[in-house]
Amino acid sequence: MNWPILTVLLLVPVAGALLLLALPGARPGAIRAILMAVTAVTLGLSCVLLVVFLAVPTSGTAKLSGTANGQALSQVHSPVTFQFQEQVNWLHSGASLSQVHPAFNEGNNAFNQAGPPPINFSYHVGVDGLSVWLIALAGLLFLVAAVVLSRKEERLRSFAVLMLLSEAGVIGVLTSLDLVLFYFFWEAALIPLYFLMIGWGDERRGRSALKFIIYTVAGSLFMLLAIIGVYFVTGAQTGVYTFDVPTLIAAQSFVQSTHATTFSLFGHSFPALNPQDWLFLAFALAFAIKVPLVPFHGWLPDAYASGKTPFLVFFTGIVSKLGAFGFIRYNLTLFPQASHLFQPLLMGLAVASILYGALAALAQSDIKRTVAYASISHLGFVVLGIFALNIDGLNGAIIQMVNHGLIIAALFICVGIFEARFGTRRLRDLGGLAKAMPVMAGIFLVVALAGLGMPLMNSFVGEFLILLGAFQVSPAWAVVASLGVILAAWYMLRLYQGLTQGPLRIPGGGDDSTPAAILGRLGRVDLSPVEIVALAPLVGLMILIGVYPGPIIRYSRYSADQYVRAADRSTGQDPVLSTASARIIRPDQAGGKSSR
Amino acid sequence: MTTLLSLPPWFPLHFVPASNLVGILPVLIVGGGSVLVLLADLAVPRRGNLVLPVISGVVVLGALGTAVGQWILNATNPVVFNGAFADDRFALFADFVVLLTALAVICLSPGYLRRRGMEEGEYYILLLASLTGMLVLSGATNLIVIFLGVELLSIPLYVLAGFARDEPLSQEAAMKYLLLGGFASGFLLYGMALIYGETGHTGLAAIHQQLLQGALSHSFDPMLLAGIALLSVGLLFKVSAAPFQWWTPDVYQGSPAIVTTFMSVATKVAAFAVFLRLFSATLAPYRSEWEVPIAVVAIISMVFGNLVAVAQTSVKRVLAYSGIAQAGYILIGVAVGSPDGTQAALYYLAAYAFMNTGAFAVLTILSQRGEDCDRYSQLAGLWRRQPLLAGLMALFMLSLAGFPMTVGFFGKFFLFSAAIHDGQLPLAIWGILTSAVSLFYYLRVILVMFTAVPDADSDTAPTLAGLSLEGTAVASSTAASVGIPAGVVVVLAGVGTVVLGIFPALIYTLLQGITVVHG
Amino acid sequence: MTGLFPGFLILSAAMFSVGAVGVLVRRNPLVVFMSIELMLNAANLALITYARYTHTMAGQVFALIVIAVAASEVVVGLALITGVYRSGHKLNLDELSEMSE
Amino acid sequence: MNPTLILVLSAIVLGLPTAGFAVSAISAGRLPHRLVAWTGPGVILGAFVATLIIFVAMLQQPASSRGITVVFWHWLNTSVASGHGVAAQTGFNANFSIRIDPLSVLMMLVITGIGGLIHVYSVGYMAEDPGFNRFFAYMNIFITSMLLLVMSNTLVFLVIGWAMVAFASYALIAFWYERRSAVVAGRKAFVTQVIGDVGLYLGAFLIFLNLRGAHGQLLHTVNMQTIFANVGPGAHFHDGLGPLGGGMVTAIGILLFLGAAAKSAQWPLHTWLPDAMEGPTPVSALIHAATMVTAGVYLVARFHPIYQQAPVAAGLVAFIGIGTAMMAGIIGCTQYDIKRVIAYSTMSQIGLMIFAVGVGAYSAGMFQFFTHACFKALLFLAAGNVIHALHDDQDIRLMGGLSKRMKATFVAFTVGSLALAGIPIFAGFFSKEELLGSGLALGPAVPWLWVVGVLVNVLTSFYIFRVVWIAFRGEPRSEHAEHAHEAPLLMLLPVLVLAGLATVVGFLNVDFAGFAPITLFSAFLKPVLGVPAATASDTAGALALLAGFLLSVGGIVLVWAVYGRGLISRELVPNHLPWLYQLSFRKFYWDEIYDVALVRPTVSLATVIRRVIEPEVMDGALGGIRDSIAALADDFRTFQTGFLKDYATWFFFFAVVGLVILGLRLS
Repeated sequence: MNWPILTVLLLVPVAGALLLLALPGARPGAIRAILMAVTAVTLGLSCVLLVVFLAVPTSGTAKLSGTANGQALSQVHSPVTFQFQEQVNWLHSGASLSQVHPAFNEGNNAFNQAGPPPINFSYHVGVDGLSVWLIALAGLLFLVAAVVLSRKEERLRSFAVLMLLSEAGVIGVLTSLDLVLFYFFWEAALIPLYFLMIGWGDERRGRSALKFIIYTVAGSLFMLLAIIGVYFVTGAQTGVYTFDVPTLIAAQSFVQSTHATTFSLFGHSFPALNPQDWLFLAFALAFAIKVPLVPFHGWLPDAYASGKTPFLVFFTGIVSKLGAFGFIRYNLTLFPQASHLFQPLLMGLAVASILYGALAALAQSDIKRTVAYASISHLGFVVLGIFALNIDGLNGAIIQMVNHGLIIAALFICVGIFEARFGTRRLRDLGGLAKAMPVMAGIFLVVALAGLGMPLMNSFVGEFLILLGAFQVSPAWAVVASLGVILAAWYMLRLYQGLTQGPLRIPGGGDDSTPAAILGRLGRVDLSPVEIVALAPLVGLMILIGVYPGPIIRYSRYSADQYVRAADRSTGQDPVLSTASARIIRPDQAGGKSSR
Repeated sequence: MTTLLSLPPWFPLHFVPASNLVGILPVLIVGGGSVLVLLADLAVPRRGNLVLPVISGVVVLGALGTAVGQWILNATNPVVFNGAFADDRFALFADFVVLLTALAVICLSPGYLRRRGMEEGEYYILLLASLTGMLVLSGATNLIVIFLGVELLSIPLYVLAGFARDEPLSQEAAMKYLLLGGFASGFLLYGMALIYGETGHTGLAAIHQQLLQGALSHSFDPMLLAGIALLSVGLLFKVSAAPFQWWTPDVYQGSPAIVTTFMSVATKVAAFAVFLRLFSATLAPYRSEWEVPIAVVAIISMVFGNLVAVAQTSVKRVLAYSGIAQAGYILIGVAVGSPDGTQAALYYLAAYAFMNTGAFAVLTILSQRGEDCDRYSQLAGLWRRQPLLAGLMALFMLSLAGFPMTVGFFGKFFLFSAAIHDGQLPLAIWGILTSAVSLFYYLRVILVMFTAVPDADSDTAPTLAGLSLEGTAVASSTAASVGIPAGVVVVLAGVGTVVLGIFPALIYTLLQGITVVHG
Repeated sequence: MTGLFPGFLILSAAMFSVGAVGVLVRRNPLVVFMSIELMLNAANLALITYARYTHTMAGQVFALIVIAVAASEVVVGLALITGVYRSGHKLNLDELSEMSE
Repeated sequence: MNPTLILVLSAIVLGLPTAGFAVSAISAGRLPHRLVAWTGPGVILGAFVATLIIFVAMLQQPASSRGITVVFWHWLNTSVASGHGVAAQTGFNANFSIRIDPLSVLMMLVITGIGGLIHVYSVGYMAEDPGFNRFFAYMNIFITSMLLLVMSNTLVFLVIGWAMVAFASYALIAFWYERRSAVVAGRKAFVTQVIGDVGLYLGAFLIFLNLRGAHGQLLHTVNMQTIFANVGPGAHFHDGLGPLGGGMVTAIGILLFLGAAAKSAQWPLHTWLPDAMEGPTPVSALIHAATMVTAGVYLVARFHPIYQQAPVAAGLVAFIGIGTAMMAGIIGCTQYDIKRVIAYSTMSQIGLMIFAVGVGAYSAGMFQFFTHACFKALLFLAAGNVIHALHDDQDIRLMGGLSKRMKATFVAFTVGSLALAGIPIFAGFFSKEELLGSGLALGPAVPWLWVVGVLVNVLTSFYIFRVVWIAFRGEPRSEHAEHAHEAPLLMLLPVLVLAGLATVVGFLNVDFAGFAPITLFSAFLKPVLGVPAATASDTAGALALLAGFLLSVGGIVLVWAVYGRGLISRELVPNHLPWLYQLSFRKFYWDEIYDVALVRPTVSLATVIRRVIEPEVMDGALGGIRDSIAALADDFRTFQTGFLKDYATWFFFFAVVGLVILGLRLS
């Protein structure tokens, strides 16, 4: 790949946005066409990326690059490898404001400070088996959102522009390999999202948007401190002052992280947290809010309930994955020991999210809120898989991120259609709609089944692997998490059946409430061709991935393995050698294939 | 150089070495420009023409050009007048910011003054006079010059604050500013007196040497410390850091918006310039003594400014409290005391100039006869009326809140980075906590613009002619044009906010070679 | 002279304090303004005292400049106060409190 | 056997019903009913034919080589190969592979054969229903799922089939979705099934993570053949061999049985089955007689290598089986809904099978499954004819006198009842005899478990002949019963075929002591299931035979005495043992118990979360922060009084404070 595909991928939506801005007189149809074309091109590019992506990294042992002061570091292998890397210097302060006054340099050590380490950050992008799928998912979901976006939407052009900017931001987050760049996109992506939230949606949207922003930014700001902290802590210990992610990951092998002191509480003695642990927690907070994990989920139900469907398609589908992505990309690799130290905490929060989300979904009367809480429950599984810290769990988490993106987008399209058709989100007001919209009922059934983890559909694969991974760490957590699967069946069926089954019921049923009369009044309310087109790829992929998840895993497994190894490092160990406890492969037993 | 600029023998200042005059060339140009405008004001008809602003603009541009020239020449010994004034890159950087702000204000002025019905020639004279004070202040390396600069800066501003003569609020603002400013000057001066008394010098370099000796022997002179404290109080007043910020909200609110624009940005930059010079260089030996108090003031400013801003109903007051909070952030850079802290503070000042000028510029554009744009309701539904203006205002709010893609982000990034590197984690933590709080009011402005329904009577607000995003339908007949210069100013501020937000190196590299001298 | 040195300084401090308290307690802007002038002059006194004490000229120069600056401040200040008075306000600072909180 | 042939044939077996479903689903019900009436049953019969070919091909092989595994595709593999400087890492790894052996072929034959008959029947039964296409779509996917379940060679696909069956059964039970009761019943069935699924895959996890090979290495496999090969005597399960002959294997056995219990409606996951009678009657026949509910039996039989290592788990299985059999029998005696009686009968019979496979009589259990599939489908379909004739009345109290109006159906139903009751020459007699004989020989805590099993016989014949008597004898007790007509030929034909089968299939395995043994059935399954560890002695066998037979007849006599002649008052039990009657009538209160113990607490918790925790705690936290920020802001802003004097005072105050602190520091 000789051309900078990732940069192009990043710039296409931006260019699309600028194009739209440059056409003030464009008609809604043209705007929508441009939007679809741009998102389609982005999707196409992400597919190209998938095609040329190497399932097995050519070099699993990319040498540590960068300007390491410690000589040992140049010998170290980076435990995580990235493809299609591009790196351009962004800000480089070779010499800084080194002297304030000659007196400072006159040997008066009392006031003389060592010059600050140069602050360097670069535009460094790359993908691995984790992000390549999420980029593809983003490409798909933005296209679907573009399809779902009605031509009659008010202020269509602004919506389209903001949408494309969101896409660029999301792709930026997924591709960036520099902490500053990452944070840059991470927060910048919030801006178009915020405007989409306040500009379109129900009457409570302003409050929802504020909540979302406050939550997210509050968490992110701590992460910003932690990013700076990583820079200095790593630098102080290894001499490598950098924001470059691969370099930092490699350098973590040499960061001392010992729990020298302990304190006791309730008769137990706990290790006192060292800087690594605090940094881990700061990152984790940002990601836990973004995912969100209970109890950091306060923004989610309102935000999901308020949003417009096209917005929700990508907001719920891909933006919520960024938190989980961050956990994998940053928490596991930059803070290996802390990852293990806090594994029980994170798994506990994940399980809490699974159960809490499921129970809350069970009690909602608002269909969008039901789906919103279901999303919390599903994402709990993802985090559970991540912090199983083994390849099964991590692969499960990766595939489940993709799955959840497909499912939640489709679910919101479905409930959005119900809301649009009947003007209500109250479950109680609706019922028996399979009679009026059989196609909708059928597709919604498939989506709901995928949502509840139906085998041979996509999310089963993820949940199975995640639970398997979690089971290896803690059977108890896995068993408790399994309750979430049971509850999922319950709340999903409650939603599905409440809407489509039972006696036909629509709001303001009028005097004559016989089904025939209602049907007559409703006229044609079943899915329109556009809606079918939007849902078809999602539904198709749900089934395809469930039946044959192999391809996704084929790309993700090496990366998952690398992340596990990165997290398994302990101080001073070469990441490559630190897998002594790895399970030994036996090719003859590897498959289920043995015929006679 | 010297021969080129050697003065004719009849020139009354021939005893002054020409190189000295070159060193203060921007000051001379602006000060002279002020006099020129004074004369021109007598010569041209009073109202409704652009002669005065054009002259002022040319003057400022000239000063800017001179400053750029000085930057490029990069004098090896950038000290003039026997160490009383420095034209080092530090001062020049501050000059750039101040001059650019002044230029923006001058561009915004004609339209604003016309709409508000106060087209008086004195305005430009006072503006340039105050600007002269700022330029003096940024390069001052002698206590006397500092005092001179402070007063030269302040006195015209007292008048400008009350420039809307028939508006009670403006009069009130002027009165408060005058009396409180004088009061603070007393402290400042007394502090200077004490410092002078204890060191026997008014030159910063000499004072520094004295402090150095005292610090090396670990004996801190109490009277000197008291002097430093009083001096700091006086300067903290000028930068509107809490708990010495009292004048800020009332004066910002009461003054005409255009004056507030100038006051909030340029004053703060100039005052911080001298603040940074004093603390990062002159007073560095006493760092152990002032580090904590400054940090405490920084925290109080961040907390007070951001908290109280939440409860405001006046947009100008919101920006005033925001200014208090921003002063707190910049003080982080001072409190850190390290070179990267200074660098970060300077970066933030530049960033602040862009975003705050932009924000106030939008308010001036929206101001109408009899009343500034100050209530939230006047911003309501701005997006539907003037998408571009609303978008830019939102951009400035986001930048003040520190979002990436805007210059405010890297400002905070560098500040927090300096704080963490220096081990001042609490400062950084207070910084982010209060940043989170600030979202409440910055986003409220955005929310009002983008969702609320506009007032019936606010449709008469002028539009950005020819710059409207959603076509020209919004340019109703009642709306007066704000004129091209004003539009260009806000757009440029917006562009600067974004471009510098994406390419921080544009400013950062400027800062890298900077040295701070004091005589 | 040396013997009187602390005395002048104490006088200066006392003047400063009287001026400051004047600002705090008086309501008439003119009186407040006079108090501020008193504070400045207290500083002047200190400057000149120190100049004598340290045998440097800077303090005396400083004091001269302060006098000049204070004069210009008075000009501007009185003009402003007059303006306020003309615009219908009584000369009572407590009435200038339309903006608050 | 030729692997390619088997691959193609099993692809056809699985593919035909899937295609039937897919066509119906994608066409969104727009196909003409006439077409679906052919394709719906056609694909199943096609699959049956393919299965028959497999069966024939298998019979041509020697008994020892009748098992074959074919791989469809690699499902997923998270393992990482070595190289690139890293060691290999084994992760989860599964293929979509199929096991064809006598056990699975038997299941496939029953599923496609009996299923095919039921499909044919459905064409008649559902002819008038507007959801005709949808019905056949669901039926087809059900068959696919069931086939997948029995054919899968990997644990994962077993789980997949397992859960797909649950879905299909849900869809069929809630087929008449406008009826609230059907919707609720469907949901109940589904959620119960998911509980079982969870048990199943937790068991799968344990196997995957702990099974060791011959050299003590962890195998990490979900390939069932590999598992069975390594789990036998002397197997190296993980070192956690606790008490009771291996805690790990016991846990696996129990977890797997959780799945089996959900599918087979065994206590404690049995409550869904009676409610599931909300579905159309062919659904009941398909799901609750012939296929789905027997999946649990299949599972235990299939996993017998594990249960053989886990006597505690196996004992638990047997115990629960017999207990459920007894309980369901008792409940069946007092129900009035014709389908519910048959449903409880199913539960009871399945309990017996579970008992059999629990004690190790796998072949006997499977034989009972086989005969039961025939006669229970027969009973359901015959009952379906009745219901159809009575315009969906299911209460036997509203029937009566049907024997005259629906002669063929009456005969068929009676044949089914006789088979069920275990009257000689009918299929149930042979299978039940063998089952009880094995139970007697193998049962761990013998006599009394066996005694209970035999006692179930009397209940069985009582409740089923009670239905025969009330529904078919006497005078019509309702308008509909008065005007009942025999079912159309399309519905009668499958019933009659099944009646024939119910009469003859018992002779496939005649194994009582002293008589000429015909062991076609058990010999066929022997390669998979092996031979029982013990057989009953001749005397014991004869005793069992006699006891079973006498008790069955006793039941019939009892019905005759109560309902026919009135020798015993019908009110005897209600009057004298009211608690027993209520217990039976209220189905042992399990629904109520679960409602109070599980459903309500969950719903209450959910409601608390929604009404209290979310608004008060979660939102409250943010709201609290926001409010305190606002309050602080309000407090702080009051400092800014607007009075210049105050400002100066504060300024002065803080300056002085600064100086004072400075002074304190220095002193």
